[in-house]
Amino acid sequence: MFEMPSGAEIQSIISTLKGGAGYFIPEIYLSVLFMVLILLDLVTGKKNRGLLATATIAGLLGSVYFIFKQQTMPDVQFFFGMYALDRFGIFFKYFFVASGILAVLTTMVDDQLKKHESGMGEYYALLVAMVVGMMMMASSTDLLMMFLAMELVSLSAYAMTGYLKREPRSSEAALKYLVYGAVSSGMLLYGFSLIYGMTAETNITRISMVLAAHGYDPLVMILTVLLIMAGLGYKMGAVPFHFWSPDVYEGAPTPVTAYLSVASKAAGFAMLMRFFFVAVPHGFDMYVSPLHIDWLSILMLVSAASMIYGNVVAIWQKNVKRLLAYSSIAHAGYLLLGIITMDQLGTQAVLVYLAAYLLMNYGAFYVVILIANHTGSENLDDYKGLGKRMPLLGAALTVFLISLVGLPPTFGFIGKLMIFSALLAKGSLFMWLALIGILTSVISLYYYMLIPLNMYLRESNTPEEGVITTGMGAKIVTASLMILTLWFGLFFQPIANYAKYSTAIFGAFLN
Amino acid sequence: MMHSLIQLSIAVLLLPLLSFVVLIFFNRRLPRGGDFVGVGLLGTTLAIALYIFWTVIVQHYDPAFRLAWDFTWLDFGNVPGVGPLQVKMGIVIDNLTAIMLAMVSLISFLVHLYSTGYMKGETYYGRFFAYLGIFTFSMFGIVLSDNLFSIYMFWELVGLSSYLLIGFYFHKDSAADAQKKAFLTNRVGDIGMWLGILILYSQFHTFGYQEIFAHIKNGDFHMSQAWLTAAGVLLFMGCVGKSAQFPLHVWLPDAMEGPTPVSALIHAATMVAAGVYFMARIFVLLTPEAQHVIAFIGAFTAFMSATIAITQHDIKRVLAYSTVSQLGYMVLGLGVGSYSAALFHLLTHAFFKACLFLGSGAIIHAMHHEQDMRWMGGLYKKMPWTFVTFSIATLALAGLPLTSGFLSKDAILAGALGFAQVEGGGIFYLVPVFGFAAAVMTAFYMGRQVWLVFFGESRTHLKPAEEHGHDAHAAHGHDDHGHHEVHEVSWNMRLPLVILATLSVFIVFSPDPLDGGKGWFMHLVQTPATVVASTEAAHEGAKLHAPEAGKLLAEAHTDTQHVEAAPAAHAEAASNEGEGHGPVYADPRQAEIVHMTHANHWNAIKLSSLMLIAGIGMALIVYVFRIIDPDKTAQAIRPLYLYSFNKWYWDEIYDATIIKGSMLISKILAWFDANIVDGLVNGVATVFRKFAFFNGGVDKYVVDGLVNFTAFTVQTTGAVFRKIQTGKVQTYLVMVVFAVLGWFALYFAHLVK
Amino acid sequence: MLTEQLLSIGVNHFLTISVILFGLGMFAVMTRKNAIVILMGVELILNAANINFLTFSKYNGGMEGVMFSLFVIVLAAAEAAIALAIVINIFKTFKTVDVSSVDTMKE
Amino acid sequence: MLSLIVFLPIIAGLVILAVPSSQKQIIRIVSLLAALAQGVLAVLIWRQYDPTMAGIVAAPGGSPVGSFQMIERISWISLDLGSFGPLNIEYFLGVDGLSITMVLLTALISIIGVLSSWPIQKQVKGYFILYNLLSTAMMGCFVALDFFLFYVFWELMLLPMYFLIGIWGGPNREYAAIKFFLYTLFGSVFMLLVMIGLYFSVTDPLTGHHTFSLVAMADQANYIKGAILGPDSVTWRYVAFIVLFVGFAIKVPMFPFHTWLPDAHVEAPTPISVILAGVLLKLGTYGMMRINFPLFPEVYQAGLYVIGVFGAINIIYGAFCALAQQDLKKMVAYSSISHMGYVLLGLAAANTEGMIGALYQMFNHGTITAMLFLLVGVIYDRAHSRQIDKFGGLASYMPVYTGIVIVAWFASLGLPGLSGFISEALVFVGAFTAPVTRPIAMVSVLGIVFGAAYLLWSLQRMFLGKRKPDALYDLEVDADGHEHIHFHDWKGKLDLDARELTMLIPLVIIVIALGIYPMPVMGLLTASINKLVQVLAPVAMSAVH
Repeated sequence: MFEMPSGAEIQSIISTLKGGAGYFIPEIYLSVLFMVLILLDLVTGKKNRGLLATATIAGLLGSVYFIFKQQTMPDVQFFFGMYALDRFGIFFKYFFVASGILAVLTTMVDDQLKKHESGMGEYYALLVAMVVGMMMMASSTDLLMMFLAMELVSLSAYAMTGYLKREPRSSEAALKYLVYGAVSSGMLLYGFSLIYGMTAETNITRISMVLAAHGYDPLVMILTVLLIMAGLGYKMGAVPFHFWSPDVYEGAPTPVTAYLSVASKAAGFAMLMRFFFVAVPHGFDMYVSPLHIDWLSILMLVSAASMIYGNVVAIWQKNVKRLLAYSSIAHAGYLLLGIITMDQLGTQAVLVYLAAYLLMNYGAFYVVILIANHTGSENLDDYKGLGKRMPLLGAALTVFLISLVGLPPTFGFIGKLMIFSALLAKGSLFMWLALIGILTSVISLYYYMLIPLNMYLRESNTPEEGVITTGMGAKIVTASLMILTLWFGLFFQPIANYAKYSTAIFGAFLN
Repeated sequence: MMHSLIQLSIAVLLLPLLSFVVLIFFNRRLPRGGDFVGVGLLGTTLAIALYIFWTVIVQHYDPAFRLAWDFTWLDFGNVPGVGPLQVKMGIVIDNLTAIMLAMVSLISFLVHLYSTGYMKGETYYGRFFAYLGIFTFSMFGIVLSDNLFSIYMFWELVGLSSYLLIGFYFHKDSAADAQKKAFLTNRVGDIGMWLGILILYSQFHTFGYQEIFAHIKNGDFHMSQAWLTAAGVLLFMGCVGKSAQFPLHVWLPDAMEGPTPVSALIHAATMVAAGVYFMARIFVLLTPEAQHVIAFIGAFTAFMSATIAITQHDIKRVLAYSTVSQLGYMVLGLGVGSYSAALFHLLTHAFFKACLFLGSGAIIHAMHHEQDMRWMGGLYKKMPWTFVTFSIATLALAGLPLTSGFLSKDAILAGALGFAQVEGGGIFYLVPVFGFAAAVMTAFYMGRQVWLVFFGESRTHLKPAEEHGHDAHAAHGHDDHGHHEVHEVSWNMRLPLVILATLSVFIVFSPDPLDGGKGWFMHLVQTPATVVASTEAAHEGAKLHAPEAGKLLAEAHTDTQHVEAAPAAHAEAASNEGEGHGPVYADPRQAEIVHMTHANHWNAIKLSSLMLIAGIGMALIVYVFRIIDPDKTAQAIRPLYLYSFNKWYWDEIYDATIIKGSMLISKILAWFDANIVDGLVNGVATVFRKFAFFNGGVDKYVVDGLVNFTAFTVQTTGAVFRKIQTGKVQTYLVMVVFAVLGWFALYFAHLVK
Repeated sequence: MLTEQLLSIGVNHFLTISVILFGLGMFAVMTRKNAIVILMGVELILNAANINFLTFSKYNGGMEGVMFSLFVIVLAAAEAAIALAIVINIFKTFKTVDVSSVDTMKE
Repeated sequence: MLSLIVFLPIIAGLVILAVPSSQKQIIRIVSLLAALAQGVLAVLIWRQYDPTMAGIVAAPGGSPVGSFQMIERISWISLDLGSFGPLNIEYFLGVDGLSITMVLLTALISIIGVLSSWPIQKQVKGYFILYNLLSTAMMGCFVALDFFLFYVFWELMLLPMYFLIGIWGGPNREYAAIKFFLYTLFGSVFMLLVMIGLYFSVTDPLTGHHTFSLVAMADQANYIKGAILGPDSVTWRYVAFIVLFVGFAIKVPMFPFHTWLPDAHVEAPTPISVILAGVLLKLGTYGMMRINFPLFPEVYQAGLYVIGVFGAINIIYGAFCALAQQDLKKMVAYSSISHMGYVLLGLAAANTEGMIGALYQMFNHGTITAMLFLLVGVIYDRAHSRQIDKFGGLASYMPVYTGIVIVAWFASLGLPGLSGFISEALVFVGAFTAPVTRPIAMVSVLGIVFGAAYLLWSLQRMFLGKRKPDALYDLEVDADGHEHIHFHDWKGKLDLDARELTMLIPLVIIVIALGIYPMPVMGLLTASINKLVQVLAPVAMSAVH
């Protein structure tokens, strides 16, 4: 019943692809980088760690150039409307490249991975693959593309999580991540299939048009929504789809944990925003009751649950990585607040918050790694008295944590400020959410401050070893991250403006 | 340009302060602890004060003399709703001020002089004079100030100096207790005074006497008359504290822990009189109701403390209670409206009571700090000077004719009688009754004292030894002289006695030994007309005498000598009155009282003389001829005796109620603070330890850290939630599925209905 | 006769089957202890989705569904590869493929 | 000028950062110099200040900065928020009567603080860096006129304080530190929400955009109808007021929220106690006067009685608690609670006398309580204990110390001639004059007695009488009958040494001078207070009688 396409059609298809490829250069470039890295690993023997790392960083930096060139291009959808080139996507491209670079930097200082004798080639390759996947997640406009991108990210993430083969916790994490991820993406896929069934479309713009035009059967719609939310929520690590994250974050190699907790979460949000803002038709009668049947109420509950759960449970953690894992759940909740407002300010706030989160979370993990290199553990008790032994790192970590709490004058505070501004700009409508956010951030202060508490206020039970020295490079990275966190805390204008600029594409879809 | 008198009075005010400043910093560096500085400066002060006295009293000799000067102290700018607002500080000099200045500076100087002998060899000799200096300064402040705010400030400062001086032997616990007690008791009074001031300020936005009186006269007082009465009574509370009236009299006897010169200066002559002086200053705004309260409290105090004084053994305590009783007289006098009489008594009492205290000080000094009269006796031979002066003062206190005390006390009693009649008798007769009863007892206990101290055989040997030794060392910084014979005191202690004794003779105040009214004092310090709107309509007495009052007023216009206008019934009495040209009282009640007072002049004299004779007679019978054995009597009426001896148990009562009470409250509140308010923390902590899943340290900080009950909930929820994270990936999946299905079910239900 | 029956097969039949498959897959994933069986469950889920796609593609016309299912099949293969690698690694370290016994990290 | 006085300490902190931590003396001197320079600047500002200009609020239609002085106003952040117009955050400093008083106080206290930090040996470098950070934050709070800026400084205070208590504090310091941190943060996070809410409810009349400028916010005309905190949304305005009030009340600290204070004080080292009681507590009441009340005058008017009642509770409750304390420092801490109650009472009076009293009380309490804590520190250094009952008779052996103690104690119990009296008196005058608070004032005067009670009692127990049998010092009598005492392991001078005197004497002089003639300070604030009363209390003005 399907007749073969004629030659002419094939010609046109090819030409379209060629045309589209022009807008696809960063992705292509990074895919090439991916292969180059594997080859590099093969040609150079085992003693290639430094080389690979530098190559990766160089490559990623290179990609910035191509992304920058895209800024001048017009917003287009290409590959038959499967993929879009727009400011929103570009913002996230920058974001993911940056996170990739930071991931490499963190990897370079991590002793755990150093001890890991087998080559690191695959590691860096996978890292780059993940960058590509996340870029695609951010800019896909078609269900199929979204699914593929998401799978690409997930698969590389599984591999990276389990990269420490000798480390039981790493393997366990990988297994849990895999099973959980596979099921979640299965649900997502099923949801997609239902949408496809309802609209006979896979392009999100057209989907929204069809849904708006013909309406839909609410029951099926609910099911679809829930299934898709399960898939996206898993990426974002939001309650109640977060269960994988604490274990995975704890088990995975710390650089990977950082990478997942920042980058893939961000990718999840990027995709959510695109899908939620574009594909879902919303009339403006959405603020009826939190229990009203729509995406918004689901997101509200998810966000509230994430903020409360993440912060409350984090109080209990004694392992710093796990603590940060739970806190990242809470942060997912805060980010969702920005999306809920469904307006430009909210979106802008989310982007700013993500940028802040990138800096402060990576900073925190970076210092945690450096400390772990010396203490060999991530347990709170082993942080006692470290403040005196590593003044710079201690100060930096404190700054990052304060920023995570959201106290001025740090970038984290700006993130929270903008999120809450977005909420209150809607009047008293979302006051309850704002209150939850505020109160939970007070709770978060408590567990975040446990770390400085141990570092400064308590004497280490082991005899004083004197100052711990870290490499100059590490010092520079930490210091620059700290300074950036503080700098953007005081002068956040450029980033906020750029975020605003990037949200412009939703103008039509947001009120 | 300030009037020269003002400048002089400022000098009078500041010189003692100078002496304080110099001595407090340099007393150790100066020779003789710098006492000459104190004495010298006070001498100068005295000279200036006397000059002021001379100019005002002798030269002007004008009842209406008044001189005022003030400056802006606080400037509140242009206050919304009020307009420009300042708080002014100022000085006022009138006859009363001049007299007080002279009196205070004189006694203060004498006490300085006396102390050079009495305090010789004390550890903190120099500091003592510094304290005297600051006291004198603040006392002058009270006398000179022209507004409520500044008088309140100096009031407190006087309290401070009294605090310091009572606690001069601060290493004695009794002294430390006494000084604290004095200060706190006074503070209680001051609260009332402060509230009274606030009532007036809240109406007029000023503190100045004249402004306030003017406002009240114009009827600017917008609250009810009751508030004005309240203001009067509250202001009177300040006097109750300072002048040791019932119920705040308890501190004064304990204050005798201070060195005797201090007792003479502060706790007999000047400071305690400040209360009366203050009441005099605000006399005109007292409503009749307020005056009743004052009169009764005064009368009761006079009576009560007299009863107590009868049975005391400590020579200074007897005097202390007699002081309280005499102050009671003054307050009574003010209460019954015989203003000038009260102030007259203030003056005379200052002299003879100071004389008595200094005399007792001389005795104590000579007896090596023996204060118990039971162990004295037969001193008249050994200390003739002291004996003579002491007995003169005693007679003055007892109110024997030819003494100053007679003049003033009699005037007050006359006033009391008049008051009782005007108010329509009944309950109001209690006031004079108390007064006369007190007079009897005064005569009695003073007689007793003189006899016990000066006559009979020396009973020193009867004293249980250990007690004696203890006292001597405790009371004395260090024992410079051993136990040699009792001897007359040196000149610098004798001179003050003589001066003060001479000042206790009638001639100083009035040519007529029987009528102070003829004296210069009563002429210069005349009862001012009240500014309170008359509320006589309700008044028994006023109804009674309304016609006279009216006539009196009518004719007062034609002829200022309202005395002639007085009804014939009182003509004879009236003609005896010295007031050729007294003031005219618009307020009928006041006019009545003044009038009846004069009417009762002779009755008062007769009665009080009777009382005096009775009292001294009793004393003779009991102690001289020993017809009645005091101890046996004491046994016979033991409960009464104990009641008096233990000062009506007021200390015990207060201790049991107020002090214990507030300590209890404070304990309770502190507990409440530590355990309830804060302690959702600790409470939670205890509850929580049962939930403690790990290292007690951390969970303590967890719990205490989160300082409120949410801590608990947060903790427990956290503890429950984290259990969800089982570590088994399949349970995770189950939960996700449940979540999805749950939501689906929820919405399904929502949808179908 | 067989053909009528075949012709009478409609969307609902396909969807029913896919739902059943999905449910079975979910059930397997949630209950089976053996990692391999769990992976099979995942495959069932994916294929349930595939059936949907193909069905809708057939009845809505248009090729997206077909493409979708093709890609899903490919991805399923890739996922299986990685999954097996991880499972083998688990077996090496834990000497078991019983998922429920792999729970060193919790709370 | 203001920027300089605010950021001098931070500069000093950076300098210290460069100094090797072994050079303790240099570090100390650097901070001292910074503090002194701050003091000089403060005096210069004081000299330049024109007390006739009121400040508080922009004159309607007048200049955007009102009659504030030494304005420094540059745009800091300016974002385009699309439909919400540009987000304008300004770096906006300025002083009026409210600020200048507190600026002087802060400068003074910081100098004292540095001096009293001299003996600290543990991690000197870190200590002084944090100290300087703290003093910048405090100063900034007092001069910031942009809510956002204020908030930044406000939160900036928490962390240094947390570490200063937590690292250099007493045995139970962790608890005290985290308690302080959580309490104050709990108070301030809500402030964030209110701040944002206000931002969306206020427009700057000149630019027509939303603004964080407190000067604009203080003018009710600038509020947008229908905005969340607009004039018509009564409920939310009440909520916002209460939230803000609680936030500031925690700092004050006001009755139910005060429990962090005793712990913090008892654990904190002496200089930090001085700073805490001397300046930080004032931030609470300052915030009320600068932000809470002018922005919500009608709510304030409605709440006068409640505020007054809380003030009275503070006064009496604090006094009672102090009466029961065994630890001298704890007693002083509770006395702070009691004295801040006077400030609240004065604020509740809503008339000039009360407000002047309140602000002046803030200043005086700053100086007096600083003395108290310094004196407590002196005895603690010597005896390593603050148990009131473990001394006795000190007056005989430490006359100078006792002398200054008596001055401080009496200043604290409000003796005329010392500055504390005037402010307390004015508070009562105001509270009694205002009909609303009259009954409250009549109750609160009890505080006068109980205040005297606990102070005199402690004075007696520690300094008067004889050495207690279990006293913490040894007493020996030499040949010629002179008694000498010495504390175990105290090498220094028994009585006050030079450093302690240099800290205390200036305070003594200030306390006495301002007690005799308060206008030098009071003159600064009358104009502003009158203006404030106008802004706040159209109702109260008619109700003076």
